[in-house]
Amino acid sequence: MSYLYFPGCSLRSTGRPYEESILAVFKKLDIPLKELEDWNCCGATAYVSIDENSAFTLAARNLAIAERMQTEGKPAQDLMAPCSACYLVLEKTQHYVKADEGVRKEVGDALHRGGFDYKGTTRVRHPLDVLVNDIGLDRIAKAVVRPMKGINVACYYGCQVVRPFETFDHAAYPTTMDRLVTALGAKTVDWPLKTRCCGGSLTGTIQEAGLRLNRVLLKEATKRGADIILTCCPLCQHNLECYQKRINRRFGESLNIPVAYFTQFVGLALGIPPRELGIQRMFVPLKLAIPPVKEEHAHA
Amino acid sequence: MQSGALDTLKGTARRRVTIDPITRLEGHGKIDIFLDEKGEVERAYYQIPELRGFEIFSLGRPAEEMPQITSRICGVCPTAHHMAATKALDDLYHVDPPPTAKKIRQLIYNAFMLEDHALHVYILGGPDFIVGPDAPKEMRNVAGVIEKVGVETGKKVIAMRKRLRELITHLGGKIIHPVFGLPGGVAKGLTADEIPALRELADESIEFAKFTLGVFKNIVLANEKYVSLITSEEFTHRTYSMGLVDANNRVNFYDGMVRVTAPDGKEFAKFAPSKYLDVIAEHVEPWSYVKFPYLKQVGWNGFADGAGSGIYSVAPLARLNASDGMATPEAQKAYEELVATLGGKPVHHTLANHWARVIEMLQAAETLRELADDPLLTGKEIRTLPTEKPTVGVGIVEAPRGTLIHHYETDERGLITKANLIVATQNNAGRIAMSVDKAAKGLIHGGIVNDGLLNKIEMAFRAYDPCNACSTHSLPGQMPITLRLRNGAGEILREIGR
Amino acid sequence: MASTGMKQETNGWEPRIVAFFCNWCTYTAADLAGVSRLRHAPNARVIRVMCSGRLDPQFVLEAFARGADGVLVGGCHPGDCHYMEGNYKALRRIRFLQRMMKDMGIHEDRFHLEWISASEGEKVKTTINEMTEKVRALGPLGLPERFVKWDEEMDELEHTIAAQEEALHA
Amino acid sequence: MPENNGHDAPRVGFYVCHCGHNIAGTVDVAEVARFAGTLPNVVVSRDYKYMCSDPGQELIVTDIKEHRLNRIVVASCSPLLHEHTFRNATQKGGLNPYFFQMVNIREDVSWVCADGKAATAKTFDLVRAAVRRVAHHHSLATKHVSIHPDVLVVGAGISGIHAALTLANAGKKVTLVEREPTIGGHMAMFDKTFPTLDCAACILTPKMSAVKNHPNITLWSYSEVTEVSGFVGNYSVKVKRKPRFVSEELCVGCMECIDACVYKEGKTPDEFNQGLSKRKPVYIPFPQATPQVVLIDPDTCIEFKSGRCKKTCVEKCDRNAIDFKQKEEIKEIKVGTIILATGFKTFDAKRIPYYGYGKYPNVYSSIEVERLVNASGPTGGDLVLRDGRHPKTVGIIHCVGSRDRNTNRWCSRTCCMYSLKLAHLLKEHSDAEVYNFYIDIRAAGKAYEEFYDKLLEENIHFVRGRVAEVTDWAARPEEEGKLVIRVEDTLIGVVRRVPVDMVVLAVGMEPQADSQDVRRMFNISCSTEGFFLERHPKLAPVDTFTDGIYIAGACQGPKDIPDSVAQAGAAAAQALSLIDAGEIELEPNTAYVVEKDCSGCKSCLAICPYTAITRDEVKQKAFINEALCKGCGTCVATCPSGAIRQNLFEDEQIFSEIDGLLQDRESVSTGG
Amino acid sequence: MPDKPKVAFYWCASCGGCEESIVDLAEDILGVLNAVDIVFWPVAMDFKKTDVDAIADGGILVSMINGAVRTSEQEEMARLLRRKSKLVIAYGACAHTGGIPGLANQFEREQILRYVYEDSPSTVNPGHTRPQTASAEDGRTVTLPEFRSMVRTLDQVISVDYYLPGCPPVPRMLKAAIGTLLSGVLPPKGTVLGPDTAMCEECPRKETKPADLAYTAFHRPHEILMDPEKCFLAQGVVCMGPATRGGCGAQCITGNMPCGGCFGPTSNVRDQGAKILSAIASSVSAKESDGIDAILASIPDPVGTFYRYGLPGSLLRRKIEDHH
Repeated sequence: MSYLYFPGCSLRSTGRPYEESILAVFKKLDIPLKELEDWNCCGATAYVSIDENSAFTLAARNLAIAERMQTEGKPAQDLMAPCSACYLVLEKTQHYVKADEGVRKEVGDALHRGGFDYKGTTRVRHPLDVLVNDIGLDRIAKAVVRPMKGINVACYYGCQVVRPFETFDHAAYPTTMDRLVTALGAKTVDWPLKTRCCGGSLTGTIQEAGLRLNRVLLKEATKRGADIILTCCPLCQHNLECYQKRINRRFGESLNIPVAYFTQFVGLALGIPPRELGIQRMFVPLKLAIPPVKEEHAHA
Repeated sequence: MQSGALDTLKGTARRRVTIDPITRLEGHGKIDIFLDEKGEVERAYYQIPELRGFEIFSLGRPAEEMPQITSRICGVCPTAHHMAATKALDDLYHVDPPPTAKKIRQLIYNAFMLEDHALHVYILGGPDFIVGPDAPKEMRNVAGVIEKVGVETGKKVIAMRKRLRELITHLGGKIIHPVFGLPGGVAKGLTADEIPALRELADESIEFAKFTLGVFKNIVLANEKYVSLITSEEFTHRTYSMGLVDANNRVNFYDGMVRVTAPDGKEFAKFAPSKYLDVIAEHVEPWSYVKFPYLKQVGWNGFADGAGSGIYSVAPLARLNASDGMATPEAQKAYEELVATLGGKPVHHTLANHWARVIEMLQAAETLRELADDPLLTGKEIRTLPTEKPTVGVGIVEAPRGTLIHHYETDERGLITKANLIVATQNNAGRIAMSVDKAAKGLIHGGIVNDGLLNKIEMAFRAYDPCNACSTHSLPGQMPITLRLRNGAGEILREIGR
Repeated sequence: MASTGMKQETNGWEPRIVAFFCNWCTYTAADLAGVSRLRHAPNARVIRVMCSGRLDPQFVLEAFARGADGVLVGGCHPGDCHYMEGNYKALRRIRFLQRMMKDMGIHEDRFHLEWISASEGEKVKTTINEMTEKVRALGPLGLPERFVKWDEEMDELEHTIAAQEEALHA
Repeated sequence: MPENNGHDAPRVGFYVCHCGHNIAGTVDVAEVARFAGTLPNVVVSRDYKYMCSDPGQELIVTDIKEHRLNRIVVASCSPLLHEHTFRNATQKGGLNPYFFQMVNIREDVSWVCADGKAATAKTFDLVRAAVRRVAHHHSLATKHVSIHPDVLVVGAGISGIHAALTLANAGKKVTLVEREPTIGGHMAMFDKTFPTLDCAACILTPKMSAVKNHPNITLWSYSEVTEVSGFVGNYSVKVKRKPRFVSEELCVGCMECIDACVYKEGKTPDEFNQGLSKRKPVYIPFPQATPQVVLIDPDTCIEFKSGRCKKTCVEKCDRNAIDFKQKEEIKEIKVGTIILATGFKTFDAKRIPYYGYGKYPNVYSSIEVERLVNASGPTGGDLVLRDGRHPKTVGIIHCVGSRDRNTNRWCSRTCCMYSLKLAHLLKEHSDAEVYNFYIDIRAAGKAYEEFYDKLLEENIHFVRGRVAEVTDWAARPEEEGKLVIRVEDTLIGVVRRVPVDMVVLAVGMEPQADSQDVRRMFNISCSTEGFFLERHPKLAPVDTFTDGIYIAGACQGPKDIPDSVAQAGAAAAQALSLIDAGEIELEPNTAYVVEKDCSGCKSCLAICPYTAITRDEVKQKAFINEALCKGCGTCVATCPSGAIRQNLFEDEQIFSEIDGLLQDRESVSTGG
Repeated sequence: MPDKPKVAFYWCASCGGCEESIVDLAEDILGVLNAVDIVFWPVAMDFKKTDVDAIADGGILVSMINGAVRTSEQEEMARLLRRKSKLVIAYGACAHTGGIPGLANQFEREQILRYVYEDSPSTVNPGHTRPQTASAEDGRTVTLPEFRSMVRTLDQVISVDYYLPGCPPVPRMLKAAIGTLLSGVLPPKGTVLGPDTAMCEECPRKETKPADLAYTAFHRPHEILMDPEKCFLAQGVVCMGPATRGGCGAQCITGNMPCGGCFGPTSNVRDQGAKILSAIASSVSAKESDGIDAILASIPDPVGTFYRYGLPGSLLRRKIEDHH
C-alpha cells in the first residue's frame, strides 16, 4: 500500500499543520507517500466558477502526471488529496472527462498541446477514506498508544468531501470520521450540522453572512458538549478556528473551542509528539485533558 | 507423339531426360537426366519434390502424441518412427522403462524388421536377382519370384509376413501406425499363455530366415554374372557407414551407440544418440525438397566419394560395415561369409545390401527366439511413470532403411517447443543421388536410352530399399519410369515407357 | 489476408454479429429493450434458442465460417436458468471454445457470452453496442472471402495444366 | 384438404406486417415484400397493415389454399406475442401449424433501430434466414399434458386469502402456505383502510376465519415452501412445517398458558406490534390470529434454553396441547398450478439517516403508527409517544424510500393515501396539528381524490416539498426540545423549519428480502427492482413465464388492497381456466434420439436436469422420455455424434438460419 | 478383359500407409484384381500419366485417391483423375479430412520452409538456399512443384463422390466399398463408405463408463497407469471415440490407447472437434469460470487433440491471422 500525494496550495500555507500531521501519521503507520511530481494548482476556487474547463484542464494535468508516475506491472497508486477543494475538483474532473464528450475533447486537446495524455485511470482519494477504508480501523486502533478517553469530539466534514459524489460516505450524514475518532477511544457528539456550510469564502467577502453560518456550527457543537471540532479541510479549519473572537464580539457569544485537523488528533493518539503535528500553530490552544502515553509505549 | 528411330535423336541439342513419377517416402521422387549434344549424361538429379513439415506442426503438441503423429511420416515403416519417437520420450522424461517393457518393444521391433526385410527380399528388390536383372519385365516381380522359387515358398512368404504383422497388431493395436509406445514403457503387456505360440513363430522365423539365405546363395551367389554385377564399379561407392551397435559393437536395431566407420573401415566416430548434432549436419540443394545429411567433421564437399566427402551411407550393408559383426550366432556366421566372399570389410558394393538384408533377417529371427524364452517378457511391470520435468529427448533406432533420429524439446508441461527429424532413407540421399548419377553416366551413351537400361538405373537406388521403393513394388509390375527426352527448350522430343 | 478486410472496410463494411439468445431470459430482455424503445446498434442478428444450453459449438464455428464477424451468446444468469443448469453447460463449452478459437487465431473479442435476465433490456442494448464497437475496431473477419483468396493459388494451375496438355498432345 | 406432410418441395408464403406505423414507420415493408419474393421457394410475398387481425390471418388461410403453400413465414412482432396466432392461421389453412416460422422485426428491429436503411437491411437478413429455415420444418403433433386440479397458494395476506377462497369456492382443493404463525399479512396490522375508513380487522377477519373453516382449504401457517419440481399441471412441492411446540389439533387458543408463563411480563419485542410492545416466549401474535393457536419461541423460552423451567404453561393446559418435543415436518404435495402472493416488505427508514429514524425516538414509521392508533395495538389506541408525551404537532413525510434515486425509484402507490388516512386518524386520536410533506399527492383511485378534499377541509397542513432533514438542532428557542423538519416549501419558495413532536415516515413498499430465492425456487423472473415479473405488463399481468405459476398482490409490485384483491381474483381465474380445461398444449420442442445413430456413449445421460434420458440396456442406446423432456436442447448440443435431435430446433434448422443470416456474405461454400 | 470396370489408385501427400492397407487385403487383392482392371497405380504398376491422358474422359469407373493435397503436382493429378473418372473416392483420413499433415494448417507456409531449411538444429545453410520451383545449374533447369500455403482435403480441390475414412482405412471396409461400387447400386454422393455410428458402439469398454460422469481433471496417457478394461473417459483420459465414426473395430482401444479420431465425424456432424469439445466440456464438474478453466487446462492442446486428423476439413480449415 502506497500513495501519490497532492498537497495543493493550502497545505503549504494556512494548512501547514494539516500536511505536517498527515505526513507524520502516515509515516507512523509506515504507509509510503510519494509527492506528485511537478504538480500545479488543482483548479479549484475561482477557476471553477469562472471557467470550468480550464479548471478541469489544470486538474487533469495533475491526474495525467499521476498516471505517468505509475510503474508498469505494479498496482496503480491512488492520488491522495487532503484539501477538500482539491479533492472535489480532481474528482469532478475525472467524472466530467468521462461523462462529457465536450469536456473530454477540450481538456484532451489542451493536455496534448502540453504533451500530456490523460487516460482516466487515476483514482482520487481523500485521507479520511484512505485511513478508514484502506488502512482500516483495526490497524489504527492497534497503533493507538494514547487512547483519547473522555474527549468529546464534533466531527465536521464540510460540504465538499461527500458532495456531490458519495465516493466513500453518505452525502447527508457521513460517519467515517466519527468511526475513526471512536476507534481512537474518544466519544463523538451527535451533531446534525456536520456537513453544513462553514461560511466558505464568504468570511473573506461578505463577512456578515460568513460569520453567521460559522457561528451556528460553533454554537451547536459547544452546546452539545464538544471539547473539540475536527475538520478535514483547510478552509473549514480556518473559518471555524480563526473567527471565534470576532463572532463573540459581533454576536456577544463566548465561543472558545479548539478546531483541529482530524489527522492531528489521530497523530496525538498514535503518540506522535505535538510539535511534529503542528499543534503549536493552533490559534485556539488544544487544552484537552489528553491522557498521557501508556507506559509500555512511552519510549516506543 | 510419333515414334522416331532412336538414332535420330543423336546429335540434337542438349536434352533432358525425366524419370517421373518415381515415388519416395514422403510422396514422389523424380530423376532428371541431362544429356549433352553427344547424348552423353551431363548430370542426373535424384529429386524429392515433396515436403510436409512434421517438425513444425509438431510444435505445441503434447509430447506423448509424437509416436502417433510421427508414425504418419511413413506408413510402410511406421513402427520405426513410432519406436524412435517413444525412445525420444523416455529420454525427454528421464525415465527408464521396466525390463519387461523393453523386451516387449524389442519383440515388436525385431518382428517388424523381419517382416519388412522379407517384403523387400521377395517382392521388391529381390526380383532383380532371383528372377534376374535382364529377365523380361513381366517376369521381374513377385509372380516371377514365385515361379522361380515355387508356389509353396510364395505362400510361405505371405503367411510368414501375415503372422508377424498379426503379432505387431496384437501388441500395438494397429499394424499400420501402431499405438503401443509411451514414455517409460508400453501400453499393453503379454500374458504367459501367449508364449508357446510365440516360440513356435520364432522357430519358424529362424527357419524362414535360413531358408531365405539359402535361396539367396543358390540363386544369386551361385551366379557368376550376378556377383560381377554386384562388384561392378557402377554400383560401388566408397563412403562412410553408419549404424547402431551394442556394447560389443554388434549390430543392434533397437538400441545402443551410433557408430561411424570411415571408407577404409576404421572407426571414425561412436556417439550416444543425444550427441547426434555433434556428428551430423544437413545440406540444402535448391533442386530437391529433401536435405542431404553429412558428417559435420568432414563437411559437405558436394556429391563425391571418399574420406574427403561427408556423405555417408546407412541401411543393412552400412550397418554391417559400421559394426564388428552380428549379435546372434547364425547371423554372425552368415556375416563372416559375406565379408569373405566380397573381399573383406568394408564392403562398398551397393547391391550387397540385398545380401546384408537377409543376414539381418536371420539376426531378427534369432533375437525373437531369445525374447520368446525370456521370462521377463510376461512381467506385469510395463510402465515407469514419469516424475521429472521433461526437457530434451533424442531417440535413435535402426529402421530397415537405416539410422532414424527423432529429437524433441518441450516446455515443462511437455508441449513440444522444438522437433528435429532425420529420417532413415534421408541419410542415404547423398549416396543415392550419386548412385543414380553414376549409373546413368555409366549406362546411357550416345543418347540411346532404351528401357533395358532403366531397370539398372533403378537398381542403383532400389538396393538401398528407399522407403518409396518399398511401397512401390508391392504388386506385380515394375517401378514406373517415364523417360522424357527434352531439348534445351524443355519441349518433349520423345517419351519412352518400359 | 488482412487486405480482404481493408478492402471491405473502405466500401462501408459493417460488423455482422450473430447472436444466440435463450428464450426465457435474454430473448425476453431483447423484447423488453424493444418495448422500451432502447435504440441500439443494428449489427446483431438474433437466433432464438430455448436455452443457452442448446448452443452447439458447431453453430459458433458455422457462423464465423459463413461470414460472421462476431458471435454473441445471451443466457440466464447463473442459478437462474429456466432449465436449471443449461447455462452452466453453455458456460463450460464457451470457455473451452473461446480458448480453442484463440489457438485458431480468432480474436477473443469476436466471441462473447453475456448473462442477461428477462428484465435487463438496458443490458441488451449496452452489450450489443459494446460488442459492435469492439468488433468494428477489429475489422472484418471475412472468412468466406479468405477461403476464396486462399484457393486462388490453385486457379493458376488451370493455365499450367492447359499448357501441359498442349505440350503432350501437340 | 389433406394436411401437407412436408415431403413435397417447399412452397413458401411470406407476409410482412406494417403493425400500423410501428414497423412500417422504420422498415420499408414494401421493399421487404419485394425482396422476399426473390428468395428461393417463395411463392407468395405480401405486406399487410395488421397481420394479426382477422383479415390478416384470413390472407394466410386463403393463400395456402389458392397457391398450394406448404410453408408460412410472417415477419411482424415477437414470437412470444403472436407465434401462436399465426400457427393457428397456418393450421386453419390446412397445414400442420409447425410449418410456420416467425420473424421478429418489431421488438428486434423497428423499435430498436434508429436508421430505417439499417433496419430494412437487418430485416432482409432475418427474412432470408427464416425462409431458409422453414424449408426444414417438419409436421409435428402438439403435446398435451393433463392438469392436476389442486392448487398451491403461497402467502396468506389479503391477496393469498382472496385467491384461496375464490378457488375453494369453485370447488378446488387449495393448500395455503403462510410463513408467519398467523395469516392476514400486513392488512391485519392496519387500523383502518382508505378511503372508506372501515376497520381493517372488521373486513379481514371474516375472510380469515372463512379460510380456516373452508373444507377445500388446507391451511399451513408457520410453514415455508422449500422445494418445487415438475412442470405445469404436475408440480410437486415440499413444504416445511416449523414446530410451534403446541399441537394445532389440540390448542383452542384459550391463551391460559400465556398467563401461566413463568415470565410475568413480556420480554421480547412483539413482531406483530412492530416492537412497540413486548411479548412472552409463549404467545399468539394478536387476538384474532388465525389459526387460533399459540406458539412457543424456543430462543427465549427457558425450557429450551436451560431445560430447567417449571413449565407452568404445561400444567395450565388441560388439553396437553404443549409439546416441547415437536419436530419440524416436511410435507410433500402434488398440485397443478401455483399462485404466489408473497407480498412486500416496508422500506427500512434507517437507510435514510437524515430523517433520524432509529436515532430520534419520536420518529416513527407508518406501519408503527398503524399499530399505535389501533384499538387493539400496544397502547390500546392511545397516541402516546415513546417518551410518554402526547404529540401536539405531527409531521408526516411522504415518499420515504420511494421516488428517490438514492433508495427506490418507484412510486409505492399507497403512501399518499395511507398518509392521508393516518393524518386523519392522528388528528382523531390526538387533535394534534398534522403536517403532510409531499412531492405531489397521487390520489388516482375510486373516491381517493374526494378523500383528499375531505382532509383539506379537516385543516390538515400540506407542504409541498421533499424534506431535507429531520433534526433536533434548535436554531430558535421555540424549536428547543422539538424535532425540526427542514424542507423547501416549493409553493411559496422558501426553506421552512417546522418544529414537531412526532415525525411519521411514510415508508414505501419493497420486494420481500428473499424474493430472489423464492423466484428461483419457482423458476420465474424478477423485474430489476426485484418484484416478480409478469409475462406481459398489460396483457398478462398475473401470468409468469413459467406455465401454471401466477402472481397476485404486492409481490408483483406496490398495490393497495382493492388492486391486490382484484389481482388475486384474476390469478385464481387463470388457474381455474387451466384446471377446467383439464390439459394444456405444450410446445412440441422435445428432444429425441435417432436410435440407429446412437453409439451408446452415455455422454448425454448426466446432462439432463430432468432425468428424461435413460439408457436402454438391451439396445445399449440412449432413450428420451418425451413426457419428462422440457425441450432445453442441452443434450442435443452435447451429443458428440449428432444422434440426438430436437423438434423445432433441429441442427439443420439452426444451421440454415445461420447460413441464411449471412448468405450475402458468403462467397464460397465453406470447408468441411 | 477389356470390359472389366477400370479402376485407378493415386496418392497425394500421404505416408504410404493407405497403399499398405490396400496390400493388406492380402489374398483378397487377387479377387479384386479379377473383378477390375487397374489402369493406374503409380506406386504399384507400370502405367503413367500419359496412359491416363489417353483414357477417354469418364473412362475410369472409380479413382481412389489418398493423401492430402499440398503441392501443385498433387492438384494436377487430382484434377486429371477427376476428369477421367465417373467416381472419385477420397481414400483415407488425409484425403477425407486432411489427416495428420493437416495439422500444418495451424502454421504458415513460410514458418515451415524457414525452420526446415534454415533453423532446424542440424541444418547448415549459410547461403539460405531454399528449394526452388525452378533452379538452374550450369544451364540446366531443374523444376519442383509448388509448395502450397495450406493443406487441403481432396474435396477442397476436386469434387469427391465417396469417402473411405481412417488412417489408414481397414481392408474389410475397402473390400465392402469395392463390392458396393461394382454392385451398381450407388449410395448418394458424399456418402462415407462406412458405418454411421460413433466408435463407442463397437468399443469393448463402453459398458464400463458410468452414467453420471463428471470430469474433475483430465490425465494424459503417460501420466497414469491406464486400466486396460475401463473406458478411457471414465479414467479422465481424452478419447475421441464418442465423436468419431466407427468401423475400425476399436483398434487403438484394444492396444490400450484412447481413440485419436482418425475416422472423422459421423454424417450428422459438421465439425468433429466442436462436437467432442461440447460433449467433454458439458460434463466438467465446475460451475464458475475459473474452476472450469482449471479443469480444462489439463487438456493442453485442444486443436491438436480434437482435430488431429481433420483440421483442413474442419469448419475453420486453418489458423487465421485475425489482426488489422
